[in-house]
Amino acid sequence: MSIQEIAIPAPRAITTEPRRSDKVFRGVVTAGGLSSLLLLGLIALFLGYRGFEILRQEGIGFITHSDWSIATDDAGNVIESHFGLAAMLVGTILCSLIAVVIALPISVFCALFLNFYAPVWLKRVLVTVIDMMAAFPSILFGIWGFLVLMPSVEYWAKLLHRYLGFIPVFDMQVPVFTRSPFIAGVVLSIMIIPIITSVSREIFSQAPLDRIQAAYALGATRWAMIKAVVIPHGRSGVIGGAMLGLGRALGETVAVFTVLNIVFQINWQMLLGAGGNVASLIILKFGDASPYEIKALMAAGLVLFLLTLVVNGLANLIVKTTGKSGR
Amino acid sequence: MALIRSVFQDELDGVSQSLVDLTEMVAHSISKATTSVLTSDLKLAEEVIATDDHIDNFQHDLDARIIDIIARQQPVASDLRALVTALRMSADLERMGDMAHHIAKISRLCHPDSAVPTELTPVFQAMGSAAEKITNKTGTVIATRDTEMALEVERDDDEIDKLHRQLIGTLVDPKWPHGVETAINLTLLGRYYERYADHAVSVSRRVYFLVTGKYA
Amino acid sequence: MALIRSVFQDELDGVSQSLVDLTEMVAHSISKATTSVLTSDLKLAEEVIATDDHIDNFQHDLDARIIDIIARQQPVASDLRALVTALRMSADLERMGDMAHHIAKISRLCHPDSAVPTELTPVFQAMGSAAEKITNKTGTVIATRDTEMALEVERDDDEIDKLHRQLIGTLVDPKWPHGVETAINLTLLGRYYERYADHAVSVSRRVYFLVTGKYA
Amino acid sequence: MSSAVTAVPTKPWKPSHQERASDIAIFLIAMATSYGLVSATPMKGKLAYFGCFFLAYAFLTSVFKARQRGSAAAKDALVNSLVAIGAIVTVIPAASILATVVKKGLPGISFGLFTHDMALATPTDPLNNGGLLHAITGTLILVAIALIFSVPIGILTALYLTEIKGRFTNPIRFLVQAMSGVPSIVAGLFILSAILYPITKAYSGLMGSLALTILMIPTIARTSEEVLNLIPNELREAGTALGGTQWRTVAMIVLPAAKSGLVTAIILGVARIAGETAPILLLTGGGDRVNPNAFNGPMGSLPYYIWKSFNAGSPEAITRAWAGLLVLVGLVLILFTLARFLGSRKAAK
Amino acid sequence: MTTSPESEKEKMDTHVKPSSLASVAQAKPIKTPGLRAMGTGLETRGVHAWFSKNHVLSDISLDFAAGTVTALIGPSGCGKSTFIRTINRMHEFIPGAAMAGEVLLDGKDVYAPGTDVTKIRLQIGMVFQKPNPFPSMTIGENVLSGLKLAQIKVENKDELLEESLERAGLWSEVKDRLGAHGGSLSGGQQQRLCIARALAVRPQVLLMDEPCSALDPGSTLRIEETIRHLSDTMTIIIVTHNMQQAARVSDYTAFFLSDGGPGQMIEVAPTSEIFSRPQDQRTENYVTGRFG
Amino acid sequence: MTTSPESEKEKMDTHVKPSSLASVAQAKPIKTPGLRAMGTGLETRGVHAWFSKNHVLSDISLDFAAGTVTALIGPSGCGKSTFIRTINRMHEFIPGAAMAGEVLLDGKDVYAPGTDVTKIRLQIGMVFQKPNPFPSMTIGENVLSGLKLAQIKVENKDELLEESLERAGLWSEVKDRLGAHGGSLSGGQQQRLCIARALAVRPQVLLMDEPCSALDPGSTLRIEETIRHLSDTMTIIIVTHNMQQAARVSDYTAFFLSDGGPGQMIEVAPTSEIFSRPQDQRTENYVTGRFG
Ligand SMILES: Nc1ncnc2c1ncn2[C@@H]1O[C@H](COP(=O)(O)OP(=O)(O)OP(=O)(O)O)[C@@H](O)[C@H]1O
Ligand SMILES: Nc1ncnc2c1ncn2[C@@H]1O[C@H](COP(=O)(O)OP(=O)(O)OP(=O)(O)O)[C@@H](O)[C@H]1O
Ligand SMILES: [Mg+2]
Ligand SMILES: [Mg+2]
Ligand SMILES: O=P([O-])([O-])[O-]
Repeated sequence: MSIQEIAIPAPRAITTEPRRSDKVFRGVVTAGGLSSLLLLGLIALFLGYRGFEILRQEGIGFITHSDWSIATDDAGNVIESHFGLAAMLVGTILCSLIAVVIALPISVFCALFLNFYAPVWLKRVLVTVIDMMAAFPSILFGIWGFLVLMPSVEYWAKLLHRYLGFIPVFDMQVPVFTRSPFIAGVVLSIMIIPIITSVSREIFSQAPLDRIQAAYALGATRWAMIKAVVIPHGRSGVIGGAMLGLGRALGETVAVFTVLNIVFQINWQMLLGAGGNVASLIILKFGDASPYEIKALMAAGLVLFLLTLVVNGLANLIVKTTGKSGR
Repeated sequence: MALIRSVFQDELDGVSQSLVDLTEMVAHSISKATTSVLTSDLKLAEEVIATDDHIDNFQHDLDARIIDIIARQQPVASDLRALVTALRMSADLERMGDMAHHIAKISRLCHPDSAVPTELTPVFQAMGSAAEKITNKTGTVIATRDTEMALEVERDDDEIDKLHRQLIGTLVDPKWPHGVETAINLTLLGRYYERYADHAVSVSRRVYFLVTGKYA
Repeated sequence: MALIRSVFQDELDGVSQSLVDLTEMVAHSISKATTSVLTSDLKLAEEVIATDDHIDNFQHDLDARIIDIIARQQPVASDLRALVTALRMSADLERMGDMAHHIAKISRLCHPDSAVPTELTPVFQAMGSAAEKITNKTGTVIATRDTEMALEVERDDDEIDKLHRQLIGTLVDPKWPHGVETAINLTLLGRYYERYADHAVSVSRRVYFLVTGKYA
Repeated sequence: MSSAVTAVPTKPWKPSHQERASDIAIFLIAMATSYGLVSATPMKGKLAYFGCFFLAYAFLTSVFKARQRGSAAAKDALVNSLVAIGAIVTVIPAASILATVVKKGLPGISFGLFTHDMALATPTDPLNNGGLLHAITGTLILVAIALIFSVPIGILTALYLTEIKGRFTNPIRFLVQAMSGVPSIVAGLFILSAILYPITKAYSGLMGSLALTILMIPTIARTSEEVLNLIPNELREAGTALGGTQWRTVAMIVLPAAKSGLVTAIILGVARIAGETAPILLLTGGGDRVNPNAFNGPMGSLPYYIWKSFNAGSPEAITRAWAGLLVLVGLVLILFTLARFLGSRKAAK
Repeated sequence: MTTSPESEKEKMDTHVKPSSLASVAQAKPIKTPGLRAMGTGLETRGVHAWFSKNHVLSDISLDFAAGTVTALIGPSGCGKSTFIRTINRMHEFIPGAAMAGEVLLDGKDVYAPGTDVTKIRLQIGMVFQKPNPFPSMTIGENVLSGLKLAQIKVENKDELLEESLERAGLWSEVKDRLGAHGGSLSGGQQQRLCIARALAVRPQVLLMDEPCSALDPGSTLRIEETIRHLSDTMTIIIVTHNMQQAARVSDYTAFFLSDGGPGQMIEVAPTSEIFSRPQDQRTENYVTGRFG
Repeated sequence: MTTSPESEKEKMDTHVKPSSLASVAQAKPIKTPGLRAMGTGLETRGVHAWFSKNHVLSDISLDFAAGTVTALIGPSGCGKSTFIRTINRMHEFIPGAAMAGEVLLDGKDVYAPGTDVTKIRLQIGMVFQKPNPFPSMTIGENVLSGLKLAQIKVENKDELLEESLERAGLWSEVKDRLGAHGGSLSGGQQQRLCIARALAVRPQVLLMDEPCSALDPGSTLRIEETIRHLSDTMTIIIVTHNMQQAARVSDYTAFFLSDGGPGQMIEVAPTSEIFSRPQDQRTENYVTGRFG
């Protein structure tokens, strides 16, 4: 009976064929699954193909320069063109960062409130409101931001400039406060708060109940419990949620276009009414663009696409690597 | 609802039934032993002696089964009490078989003479039939858990005790004619019947206690 | 590792110890009963009779404890076997106490005369000391699970059987001078010693079986 | 044992009167502080009162708790206030948006809106001219076509991730995740470059639907994957152990068990794209008349209508935009409520 | 089987009592022995199992006679579940899984090339640890789901439904609500529903992997009763962590153990042997709870 | 306590054996009785509990003498968990929960107004059904987490660490890897880690809600040993579905039952009484497994 006496046999091969119905099923499903792979590949391929000419012409300057001009002769032939996305990229990143910096703490607090503080009825109401907000069309945020939010944000921006102007980001030379990256950032933050909140709420609500009870049973206050159990559990998820929000903010088009003053000049001063956003650029220029300029817009789309891919990939990576130790 | 532990209940009932069976075997033995000792019937005596092995095996297997049930069903409270009591009752019953065996052996020892002088035949006849009666009653007590009858068994035992005292009285009478050896055999015979009845009473008392939780 | 079921093991050990204690009590009883019957010492006889109650209670409580352990620890295999055997050993030991008790009662019955005629004193002295020896050995067997000694106990019993046969021989001798009543008492006394030793052997055998799984 | 006993349920852990009183006191002091601060500094407006009040309240409760029960309790109290602020700040914009859209949109809503299109009107016309019938029908058609493409692909993708678990599971899961981050404008550009320019060379509803499909697939795939993952593996094993092939097990057990969850996934996908604007602007051409043919001719839609009206700038046009927004929000909310209803029914089961 | 040596030594004649078993009618007669005795039924020969390179089960040869209940006991991770999953070929679902040896059902190897694995699973039913009725089906549909899954046509479905539920000991409790959802039953009832579901395709063998470990004691006892009743008509193999359960329901018990290496079968014997006088010290240690 | 009537009737003198208990030294002496006997320790008086309008527990008065183990047994849903959660005030976490009655710890009502509930929970520790060490902490940190959570300062942490692990019977197994993560332990070790964690804040009372129901038999027995050892120094209340476990570990057993209405306590007595001669027929039915 002892293992030493037994010659361990070789594993048997499983020779039985699966049924045909199963083969068909697996084939169809695999094909369906691979279509997303195909789609993403095609997006990169076609945008690259259309924008190739411009990219080759501009080279690295496409993302380091910031003038966007095209001169045509009467026949519509392009005489001279400069396409540089630097201002737009900086604007995109600035607005998105503002949005995340504002949204993240609010969302996390809100998610904690929902999971651990709110009475059941209030939680139900708030969750409905927040989920609903996530489903609002972006054009609604844009128009609301422009007509309702802008005046009040402008007032606070002025106060910030006046009293906190010594901090570089709040500094500005020309006192133009309308349609600034700050305002766009605030609108974007309102747009991504529901996203980050839902992700955080979800991840917090998965904080193991037995651990939570264990913490309470050890004499923890609510905050001590959250710090010991919920935060370690949810940290990576929250970061992932923030990256998701960032990705949304980077690619947002209509809302930003409505509230931001697009200027082809790199501007890091968030309170100044001049900024940029790649997606808005496309909408702005698309209407009366020549076929040649459309190629440039395709190239811009490709850059935006790659940027969001990178951010999302990063989000994924963060969730995966920190996820293990945190849980 | 009906299902719950029915297998276990069947096993418990089986134990009870085996005890009843054992009682019947013992009743047979004592009846034959009495006849043998009174009629000096060697064949009957040999039969009783042979049967005792059978009784012993039966008890042995019953005990093994009871222990198997305890090991496998892990009974508690009344169930465990019932099983442990069954274990003790089977020991009593087996011992009753032994007594019948001893009686038969005295009969065989004295053969072809009778172990019992004629004038004492009625006493032993009375003891024998009382022993048989008490055994049958004990069987009924085990089967029916009839506490009334359990108390009756006690009273029947008093009868045997009376007969026993009467026997000893006869033996120690200075006018005893049959000599020491016969007296010794009769002393032992008397003690065997008396112990036999004691064990029967013990079995009844165990049933009484099991049912009522009180000592008889 | 060390922890596993240590409480249960303690309980099992406790049962073993109680059996040893019980054996000691019984050994005391039989020694006193023998002295009492040989010297016609009424005080000693009364002591033995009183002690028997004590022994009975002790056994009673020990049994209750064993059943409690079975109910609460639900032992199987060797553990269950050990406990059921303990239950049977305690019954044997209690019965040994009863035998001492009976011996003492005969001593009391005959007082102020001695139950044993002078010429038979050596036989009973030998039976008494053999009984005591066998009891002490049985205690050691329980405590140490020494199978060698368990076999010794069997041999010691043969000695008592020999003495018993010798005694009966003396009684049935036609030259027996002391009359039927004395003979009856001596018959019973002899049988008590003999049964006493039988029970001791039974205890040893149970230990032997428990340890080796074989019958002695 | 208890029949004779009547006991009254109590909640001894609820704050006592004393604790209530001190809470109210702190609340009042915080109000006073906020009033004082706002009048003493150049801050003004509701927001200022709000902010100052909360900061004061948070500070005061934690100091009070620290004195009463020590530092752990103080931190707890501080965080109490902070999370409440978080929730309030989250909800205010939502409430404001809803209130604004209702307030400004309602005046523009009339019965005629739902029976006319804009073929004979411009956004700057008076409100009783024209309507948004074409926009509503257009949006419905766009969504319907997008559904036809995205539902099979989305659910098959989810099935691949949960049932096949083949070699591509990890890359596909990653790509679906990445795809959900694809900006809508990029999706629009892609259709533009891959189909509209080289093949059809004309705006049509179909083009818009294709772009929406790209946006919808990841939502459906990811939600469906979550739903399918919730189906315990034992159910699949049970199906297989009963002699079912994989195909029959999935079709008879897994999918029916996940049905309501899958419907929820689809509705969430619809809600996600119904208000999508950017690709619509690029691809549909935004017609002004009702056009039931998605393959031919420009097609109107709610977002396009809103966009156009808003950019026209006149007060009438702006009112039209708000009315359009109200209708769109109403549509999205209906879908959304439906999804939640189905979702909660599943949770109850 | 017995714990008593001769209970009394009588003077001059010590009768010897042979330890015979046959003389007392047992409440439940012991069935034909479990080791390679009966031709029909199920038999495993030298079964090994691997997860990737990890050898988890070594050389298990067991014979499950028709109409017996065999319990598999042993500490966590010794390969009990793996073993029964090799029997109905559920083992091969895990990627990287491999096996060696033979599993003979009525003498035919279930791993033979060309065997229809779904047929095998119809002959060897399985009940899992957690009750798992199909949530989208009613009670009645659940019971008959096996027929639908395996595309079996049956004449009289109602009869089969009643019979299966009856055998699973559930009929009287659910007969008035066959249209209700399976989820509306209690945990114990759900598990019996799963048993009924497995019975409806009339398997010869029923595998149960800790079928009661998610249930309360009352429900557990009822499932055990059901198992006892079923054992009259089929062969049952039950994995259980609960030794008392093994003792209560099984005719034979096999003890598995892994000492670091792959799990092995240490001992198989009639259950009363295992629980009264196991041959191997390790078995003894395990059943008396002294396993460390 | 005993099952034997006089075992033999001897001629002419039947001696009566009084059923005295005191004469045999018990392996573990029975401690002071559990019903309102000891001043210190824990006592509940007329405790009721509700979930919203649902009355689930009625009038439970129990006295838990210091240094005893009391087991709460009863069928599923009879309110055992609810009861022990009223004791350390974990009950109030459920929205809509309400209670009535008093829970006296050392004579003081833990529900008295102004009581700091976190202090109460430090005095009354709790161990849960599933082992739940904090996953982000090492073994050592887990043990001391109570101090951190409640912000308690301690002089010699290492000593406390060793002592707690020692009392939980885990020290020898983990002393070389205190820095490893709690998740690297086996289930049974994790549960003992949770016990050590509860012990580190030196509670007077330890509540255990089915602490072994997620563990295998080996680990279960070890936890039971730990409980026996702990009972020398603290008061333990354990809820268990496993009657054998109640029988093995407890000094007193309380049987709870709900017959449709709120759960009630049917009987409390020394454990050997409950398992040998329960007073109430319902208790008897439950412990013998005949509860339907
Ligand atoms: N899916 C799997 N992949 C890899 N290894 C596995 C898998 N399932 C089980 N194992 C390993 O195989 C061995 C046997 O596992 P198995 O589940 O058969 O044990 P078991 O006796 O059923 O244990 P338990 O009583 O805990 O259910 C274990 O060492 C386990 O780690
Ligand atoms: N969070 C809750 N909300 C509402 N009712 C509850 C809640 N928890 C328990 N109950 C109800 O209270 C009653 C008692 O439940 P409790 O969990 O105390 O029982 P239990 O005896 O511990 O059962 P188990 O042995 O299954 O753990 C049950 O009827 C249950 O349905
Ligand atoms: Mg398993
Ligand atoms: Mg509970
Ligand atoms: O068997 P006895 O000891 O009662 O003769």
